[in-house]
Amino acid sequence: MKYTKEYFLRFMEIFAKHLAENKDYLTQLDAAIGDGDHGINMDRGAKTALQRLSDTNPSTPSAVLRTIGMALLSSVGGAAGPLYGTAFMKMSIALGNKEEIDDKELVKALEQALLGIKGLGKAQVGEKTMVDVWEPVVTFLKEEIINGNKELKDVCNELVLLAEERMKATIPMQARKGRASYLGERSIGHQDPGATSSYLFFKSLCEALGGN
Amino acid sequence: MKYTKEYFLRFMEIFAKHLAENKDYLTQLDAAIGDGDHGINMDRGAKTALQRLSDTNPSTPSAVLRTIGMALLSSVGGAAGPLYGTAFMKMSIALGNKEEIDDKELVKALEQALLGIKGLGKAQVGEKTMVDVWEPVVTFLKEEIINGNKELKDVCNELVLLAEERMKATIPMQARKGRASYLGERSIGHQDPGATSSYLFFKSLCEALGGN
Amino acid sequence: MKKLINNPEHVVKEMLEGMAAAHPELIKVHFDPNFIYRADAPIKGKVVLISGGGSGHEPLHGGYVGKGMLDAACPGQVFTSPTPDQMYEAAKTVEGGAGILFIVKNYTGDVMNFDMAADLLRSEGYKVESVVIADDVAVEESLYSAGRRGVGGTVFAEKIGGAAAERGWALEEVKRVVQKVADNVRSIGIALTPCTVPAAGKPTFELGEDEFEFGIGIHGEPGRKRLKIKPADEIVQMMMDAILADMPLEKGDEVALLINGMGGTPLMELYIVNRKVSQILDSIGVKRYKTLVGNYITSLEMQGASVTVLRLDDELKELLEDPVLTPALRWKS
Amino acid sequence: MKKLINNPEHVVKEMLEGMAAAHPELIKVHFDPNFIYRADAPIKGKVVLISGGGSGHEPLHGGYVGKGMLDAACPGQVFTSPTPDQMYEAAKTVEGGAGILFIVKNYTGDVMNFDMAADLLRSEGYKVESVVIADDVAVEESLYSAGRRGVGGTVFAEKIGGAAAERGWALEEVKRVVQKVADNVRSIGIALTPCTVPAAGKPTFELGEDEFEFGIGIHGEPGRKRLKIKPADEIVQMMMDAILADMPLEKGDEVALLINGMGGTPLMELYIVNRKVSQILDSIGVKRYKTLVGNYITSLEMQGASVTVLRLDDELKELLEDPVLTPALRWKS
Ligand SMILES: Nc1ncnc2c1ncn2[C@@H]1O[C@H](COP(=O)(O)OP(=O)(O)O)[C@@H](O)[C@H]1O
Ligand SMILES: Nc1ncnc2c1ncn2[C@@H]1O[C@H](COP(=O)(O)OP(=O)(O)O)[C@@H](O)[C@H]1O
Ligand SMILES: [Mg+2]
Ligand SMILES: [Mg+2]
Ligand SMILES: [Mg+2]
Ligand SMILES: [Mg+2]
Repeated sequence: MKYTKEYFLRFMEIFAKHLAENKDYLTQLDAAIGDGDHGINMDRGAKTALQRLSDTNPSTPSAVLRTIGMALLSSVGGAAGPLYGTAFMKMSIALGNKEEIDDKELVKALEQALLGIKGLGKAQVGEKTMVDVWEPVVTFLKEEIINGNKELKDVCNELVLLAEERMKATIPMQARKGRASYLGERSIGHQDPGATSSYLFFKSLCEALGGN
Repeated sequence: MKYTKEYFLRFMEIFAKHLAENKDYLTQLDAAIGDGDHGINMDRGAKTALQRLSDTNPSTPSAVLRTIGMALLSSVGGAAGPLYGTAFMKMSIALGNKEEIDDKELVKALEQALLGIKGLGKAQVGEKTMVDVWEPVVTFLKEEIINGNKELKDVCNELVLLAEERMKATIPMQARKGRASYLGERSIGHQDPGATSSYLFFKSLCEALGGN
Repeated sequence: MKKLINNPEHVVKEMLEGMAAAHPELIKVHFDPNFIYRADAPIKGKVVLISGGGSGHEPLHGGYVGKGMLDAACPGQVFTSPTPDQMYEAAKTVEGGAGILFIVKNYTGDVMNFDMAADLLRSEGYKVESVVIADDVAVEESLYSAGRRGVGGTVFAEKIGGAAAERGWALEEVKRVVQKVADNVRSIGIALTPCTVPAAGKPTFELGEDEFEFGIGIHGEPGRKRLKIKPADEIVQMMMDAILADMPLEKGDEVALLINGMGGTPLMELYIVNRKVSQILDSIGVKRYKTLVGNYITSLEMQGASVTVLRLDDELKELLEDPVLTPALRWKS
Repeated sequence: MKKLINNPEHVVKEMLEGMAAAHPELIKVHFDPNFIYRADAPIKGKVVLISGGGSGHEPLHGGYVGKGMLDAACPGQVFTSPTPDQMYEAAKTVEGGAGILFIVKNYTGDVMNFDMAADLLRSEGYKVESVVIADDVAVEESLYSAGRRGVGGTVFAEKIGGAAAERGWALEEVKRVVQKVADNVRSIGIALTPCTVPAAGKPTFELGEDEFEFGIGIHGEPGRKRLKIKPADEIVQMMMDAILADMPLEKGDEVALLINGMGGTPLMELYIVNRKVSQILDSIGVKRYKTLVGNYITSLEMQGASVTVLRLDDELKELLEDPVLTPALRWKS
């Protein structure tokens, strides 16, 4: 399949819709082990991104992702702002100025995004952060799409299930990074908000494929 | 009947007991239309007075009342402190240094106390203050004891009923003096805390007569 | 009731001990009777300013003891007027031979207790004058009540009177200028929550989850009316309407503002209040000469705010600018 | 949620407007991106200090902009780190050619956002250094977490660093002395109530009527443990034990103290806390050189307090005493 700028615009609309619908839920998750702003921040960021996209009408996938990245960087704040902002910026850089992207290029861009997140936040899998969703999902996509020559649409059911499972797997973890780590053992038993918004991120990538 | 210093000591103990028992009640009344401290203040004052009496062991009725007055003045604060303090000081002055006081002298002392309260607070009957109990009660005592030659013990039932009735009569009044006056019409429908402690004052005067 | 205290009966004493420990270079504390006084008192030939009132309004008054403001402050029990012996002993400790000015907030108990202290001191030959501060426009028909309450205007009265005394003015002059403040200052307060007097253990009044109290005093006494909560700008408009109805200001007038928190309100909200107050004054051409924003006269942990407007002339402006060095207010020193 | 606000989404902007209206002689405010900066900026040849963090901690940081303290402060949304464009624009507005020092509270988001801003500025040729403040001893196993949080120690870092910069010290020297503060300061906080972020509309956590939270941060995040409420003296003893276990003090050591209210606690209670803190330090022969008591770094309307102890040497004492003139801290000017 080919991914055009329209795909990424659709993705951002769907991601924004999920963030808006889950604003309170994400905020509640963050209130339990953080400072209760993750949903508010992500929702504000997504709305800013949509606004900037409609104001500036970028012409390539890379330009769309750059616009989103800059919008998130300058409007989300907190830990999630630079992390998601960097993720989109890295994807933008990875895509160069192509009009159309193929599945392998898309996965490589996501891999760069993951590296950006890990470079900035220094988190490893198991530390109860968004990395706990991103890393296994990107590994899965590399396996299936780059090595296995499948397309994203072929693996979407599995991908969303995997993201959800990894998101839930953060519940028994003790946080080692971010605000939740201050709680020590009291962070155990709660789902990580950033892992949850990351699940929504990957779900949106898939939903943007169809009319869905 | 003759009133010795023991009578006044007994009176203060009974008054203190009533104030302690009604501390919360008086405070609640004051919270409704004032600042919620009348019971606390009077209870603290009465305890201070008892302490000073036992420390200094004054030898005459006048000295007992002076000790009480000074204790109230320096420990009650608020509006009630100077008003009750002045009342006891004026009684003390009125009694000179007699060892024994008769009924008429007692009533004259109470009349001086009332004048002291009115001189300091400038309140008239009907303004929802302690004067609404003090003035009718003192008028009644003058009538019965000074003009009618009765003794306090003969009129105690009536006196306590009268004090209670005048206390309750403050409920429909609109306050014109003290903190409650700030409420304007909202002070209507609440019983005045100072009138209530004044009722306890006169009740204690009577109860100090018997073993009661 | 949850409070960072030990024993409700010892809060005032322990607070005073904590104050003495924090500011030894500025103030000293005397116990039994309780008063806070300037570390450098008595100052020969200086008129002394003494104020006082119930505790629970901190930093008022103890926080305003120091150079260029009060010479002594007499804290009563929480929300309870101090007793005459406090003012009497404080005056004797700090007075410097040039007379004593009492600054009294207009509450029945305060006025009576200060009056008794003044009588005592006068009977011993001291020159004592009083100015009563009654700036709360929430109290409407003041002819039929104990009169307006003294609230935020007290801070300006103490600052400006303190400056005059520090300059060496005579008692009559210090009194005149404090009276001028009293005549030209208006305040009004609102509350979103009540507060709890430690010894009482329960809130002073009840307020619904969607209500606020308009025209609150500083003792947890309810106010003028209870209303459904509104946006800050609408509440501030009501407050300024009440003040301006009572003391109309004209284009070109200059004012000092005190945007005061009642103790439990974040500074963020006070600045949001100041934004609207400033807009209203700007729109009628009144010049904001100086603005204080913060907790200056409080009601324990009450959430709410008051606005105080002082109309200035050149004399008041100069005295307001004079150096002040106290625990809670300091500039130019 | 009852607050004196208009729209939860506009609280930061409206607060900034209110600040600008209150203190025009000291600060200016830039919007989009938001930052507060010294009215007299840029100052040629002076190292500039920039800090920032989530809003809701007022007066931190905006209240500390002015002579002898910060050159600019970048307020994020409530309890949310500011974004890199804020620090970037603020730095370009105030820098005077002698370099830029970022003072960053140690939170993942703050550190990442300041780092991104520093990278951007460095790529344009500016000299940028950062000191991270991580003074909260409540965070125990800091090797397995994001590290200690930056809390009350930040106030001292900004004051002392600001004095060094005002004296004309070079960037390396200013950084050195701020790092010295960071190394010698410890804090711990407790909360009696949570607070409510306006945009969230409900409390950040729940606390029983008879509980307090020990080791609270400043973002409404829960602390080390939840305990049954105790007398203030016992709570303060626990707090001081935690600080002294981490930074043992010896007889003859001198310290500066910050007895800080979380926003909703009456000054009376803070002084009661200071009483016990002072008693504990006195009992081990530690000299209290300077004590600040009040709301310096808050969590909206949270009830609670934090204690910060800074171990001093002669250099820190001198810089601490230097004049400072900001909306929320001023002396000798
Ligand atoms: N160092 C890190 N690396 C990766 N993700 C992180 C890191 N720190 C925090 N996060 C993620 O950020 C989320 C919190 O985001 P948010 O609430 O917006 O920021 P803040 O903690 O500053 O309020 C966490 O749930 C976690 O998934
Ligand atoms: N001017 C006055 N004259 C007589 N009694 C008064 C006057 N003002 C107040 N009082 C009495 O004092 C009572 C309140 O006492 P208290 O609560 O101790 O003082 P405060 O109002 O200073 O808190 C009122 O209920 C009223 O009876
Ligand atoms: Mg968060
Ligand atoms: Mg009362
Ligand atoms: Mg009272
Ligand atoms: Mg946050």
